This record gives sequence, structure tokens and C-alpha cells, in this order.
Amino acid sequence: MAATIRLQREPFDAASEAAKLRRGRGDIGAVVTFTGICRSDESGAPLAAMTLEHYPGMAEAEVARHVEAAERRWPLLGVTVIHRYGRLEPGEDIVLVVTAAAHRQDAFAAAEFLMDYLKTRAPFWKQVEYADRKTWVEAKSSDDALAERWTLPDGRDEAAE
Amino acid sequence: MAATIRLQREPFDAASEAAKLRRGRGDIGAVVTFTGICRSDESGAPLAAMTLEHYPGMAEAEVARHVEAAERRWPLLGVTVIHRYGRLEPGEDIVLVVTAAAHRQDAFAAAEFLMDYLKTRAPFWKQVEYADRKTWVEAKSSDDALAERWTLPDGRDEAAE
Amino acid sequence: MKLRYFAWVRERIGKPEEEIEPPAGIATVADLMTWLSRRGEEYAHAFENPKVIRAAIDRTHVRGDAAIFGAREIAFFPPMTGG
Amino acid sequence: MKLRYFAWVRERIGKPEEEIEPPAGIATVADLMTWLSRRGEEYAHAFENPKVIRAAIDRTHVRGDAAIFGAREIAFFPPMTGG
Repeated sequence: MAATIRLQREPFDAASEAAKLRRGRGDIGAVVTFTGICRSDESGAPLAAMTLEHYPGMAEAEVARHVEAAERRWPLLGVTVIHRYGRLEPGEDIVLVVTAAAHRQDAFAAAEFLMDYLKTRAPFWKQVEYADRKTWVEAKSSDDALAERWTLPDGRDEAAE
Repeated sequence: MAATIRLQREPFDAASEAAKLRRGRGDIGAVVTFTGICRSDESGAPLAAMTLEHYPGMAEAEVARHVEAAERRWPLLGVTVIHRYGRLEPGEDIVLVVTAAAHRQDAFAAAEFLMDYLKTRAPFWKQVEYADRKTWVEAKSSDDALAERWTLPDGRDEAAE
Repeated sequence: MKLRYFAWVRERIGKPEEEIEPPAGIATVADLMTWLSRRGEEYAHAFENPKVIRAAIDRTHVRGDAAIFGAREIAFFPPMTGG
Repeated sequence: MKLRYFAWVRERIGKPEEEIEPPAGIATVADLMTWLSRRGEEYAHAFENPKVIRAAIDRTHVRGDAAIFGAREIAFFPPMTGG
């Protein structure tokens, strides 16, 4: 299965990415699209902007590894992951995951799996700007807990190998 | 929260529905879009078309009840459900669920909940047409099992009340 | 009261709806199905396996033991396959 | 070998990358962090709580006990917050 993985500064068009996945295919019965968006406040404080730093080279490799893990785990018919970096203003898209499958539960599970892993394993770091200060976003233990849902019964993290 | 619920014969535009939910809001951090699509074969046999019959009046009420149940259960910032009826050809969209929330896990859970209930509780029936025969799709026990994930600990089906 | 039929229940009975007045003693949805299935071959065919038939009273899902007293519209249909 | 720093590790150290040649006896990622933290105040600050620092060798996540022998590029960074 050909997956699309892109890290880019530019905005993306979720609709055209989802349309590209489906085009000319009769076997797809379910498409799940997740869009992560820069909110206008963080813990109640109004946000001026968010800057995403990433580790070029490693970020692509980590995302690709997790897409491959998702493909081994669910019968997917298409996957697109786009992650932006650089400075984003409130309301702008940060990340897009699109999964396509014959059946909905595979598309949903793979999209959640990919998002949980992007949050905890892909080398991206968010810095948020308020009116008077900048601060690095702290990793949430709740995100680690979500990512652990996908650990295999024997304790292996499929994509870490 | 204003929810959009529509049952219609006409196609829908998933992208513009998702855009409508987000417009002018800074509190949305996650949008999940599920699109269900008419596949070109069912259990290996090529499909000519699918016809969706529904119970007008009850179908709207059932969908609205489940949207309200989702809103009680997760802190949602927007929900759109569009279900088509009538004759659909392979590749055409059948159903759209869009959920918006501050955090991804709420948007994902609500979208899955709504789809599981649409499959098992909303009064719609699919008839599939092959080259030489028509047949009503049988309900899948796997769909019932998925819907049961959402039963509350005390055994209540929140939306059934 | 009005009865409505959907999907293959409708096809087997041969009509989408009808007005009926069940006799006294028909208290529940299950009673009504039994009574209907004696009305002719098409009804007997539609209700031959009552366990798989779902019902709604006034557009709300009900079980077979639901009382039909006061119902304006009762619908019978197979398990739903939407979504 | 090349060292790379990201997010607040980069800010505290004051540079995004550098070439270093650790002395013999520095066998693991944890050893390297200890050695780096003695190179100056900025390093001591960056590595003051080594438990929260994550590392990658040649662009693959590793733990503190991973051997650095043969590594071309080692990166240090805080827990990731993408997505």
C-alpha cells in the first residue's frame, strides 16, 4: 500500500488529501480523517502563536515506521500523514491523519494509533507564545497512557523495532 | 451546542461540513471526520447499487437522541451527522459523522460511538443489487458487539431512555 | 392504529402501512405479531421468525413485551443496517 | 561524533549541534550525559534532570543504557509533544 507522508511548513488541504486516497477505488468503505488544530488558548491563557520544532530526517523515519506498523496491524487501503512545523497561529491546522479501509473499525483504530504515537514518539516539540512569554509544552502523562493502549500483549512496541 | 443532523437523498460535501463546524472558533483542537462509502463489492460479488430505506420521522429522532447522548458523554464543541437514503452507486458516500472537541480522544470516541449506534439502532435498511438479484443486507453480530462497548457500567443504554 | 412495515417485512406483507384495530386481549407487541401472523400467508411469512423482528411504538424502539395500549403507530422491521 | 540538541535542551546549551570526541570510558548514552553536564553551566542546566531527557542514536530512539560505540549522530531532547 502506498502511504503519503509529508512534513511541511505550508498548510494542507484535508479534503483533497482524503479525495486522493479514495480516487478510483471501489474497495474503500470507510475513511477517517483527523485534523489537529492550534487552539486560541492553552490552559485558559490566550495564545499568540505556536512554533513546532522537529528533528529533520528522524521525524520522517519515525512517522514512516509507525505507518508501517499500522499497515501490519490493520488491513488498510490507504494512509496519509501530514505534520506541519514552524510558526502556526490559532485556528491553523497542525497535523492530518487520513486512514482508509473496507470497514470502519480498522480505519478508526489506525487513525487513533497513529495520532497517539505522533503525540508521544515522533520528534516534534511545541513551543507556545503568549502575549508576554514563550514556553515549551510539557508532555502529558495522559498521552503516554493513550499510546500504551497499542502495546502488543507480549509487551512489544511494534514500531520501535 | 448546535448539532447538524440531516437525512437526505442528495450527496454531501464532507469538507464543507467540517469547515462549517470549525468556522470562527478558537476552542476546537481536534476534528474527526468519518465517511462511509458504498463499496463496489460485497463478500466478493460485484455490486450494481445499494438502496437505503429509512423510517422517516423515527430516523431523525433516533439520530438526534444519540447525538444528545454523545454530547452528555463527551465535551463536544460540534457534531454533524448526515445520512443518505435512496439508491446509491459504488463509490458514493452513504454517511458522514463529524465531531469537534478541544482534545482528540473526545472527538474520536464520539465519532465511533455515533457510527456504532447508527449501524445498530438508527432505522435504516440496506438492500444491495447484484447483476441478477437484490438482497437485504443482514445485520452483523460484530456491529452489535461494537455498539455494546458504549453501554454504561450500570447496563443502561443512555440514548434509549 | 397505524401499522408500518419496512425492508423485507414490508416486501413480504406487500404494503408499507395499514390501519388496523386489534381485538381486545392483544396487549403486547408480541401478541400483535402472533395475531397478525394469522391474518394470511404473507403475514405468516413476514413474522415466521418473530425473534428477528424489531418493533417501534410511536417511533421509539420497544421490546416484544411492550404494551400497545394507546399506541398511534406501531412499526415492524428487520434488524437495522444503516451507517 | 555529531551531537544534536532540540527544544529546551538546545536553548539551554545555546547551540543546535556540535562535533565532540568523548574520552575513552564513555560507553553509554547515560555516561555521555554525565560527561557533557560537566562541560559547563549551560550543559549542567540542560542535563540537570537526566531522567526527563530522551536520546536518539542515528535517528532511532534509545534508552540511557544504549552503547554509543560507532554512533555517527546522537541527539538529546525533551519528551516529544507533536501531533
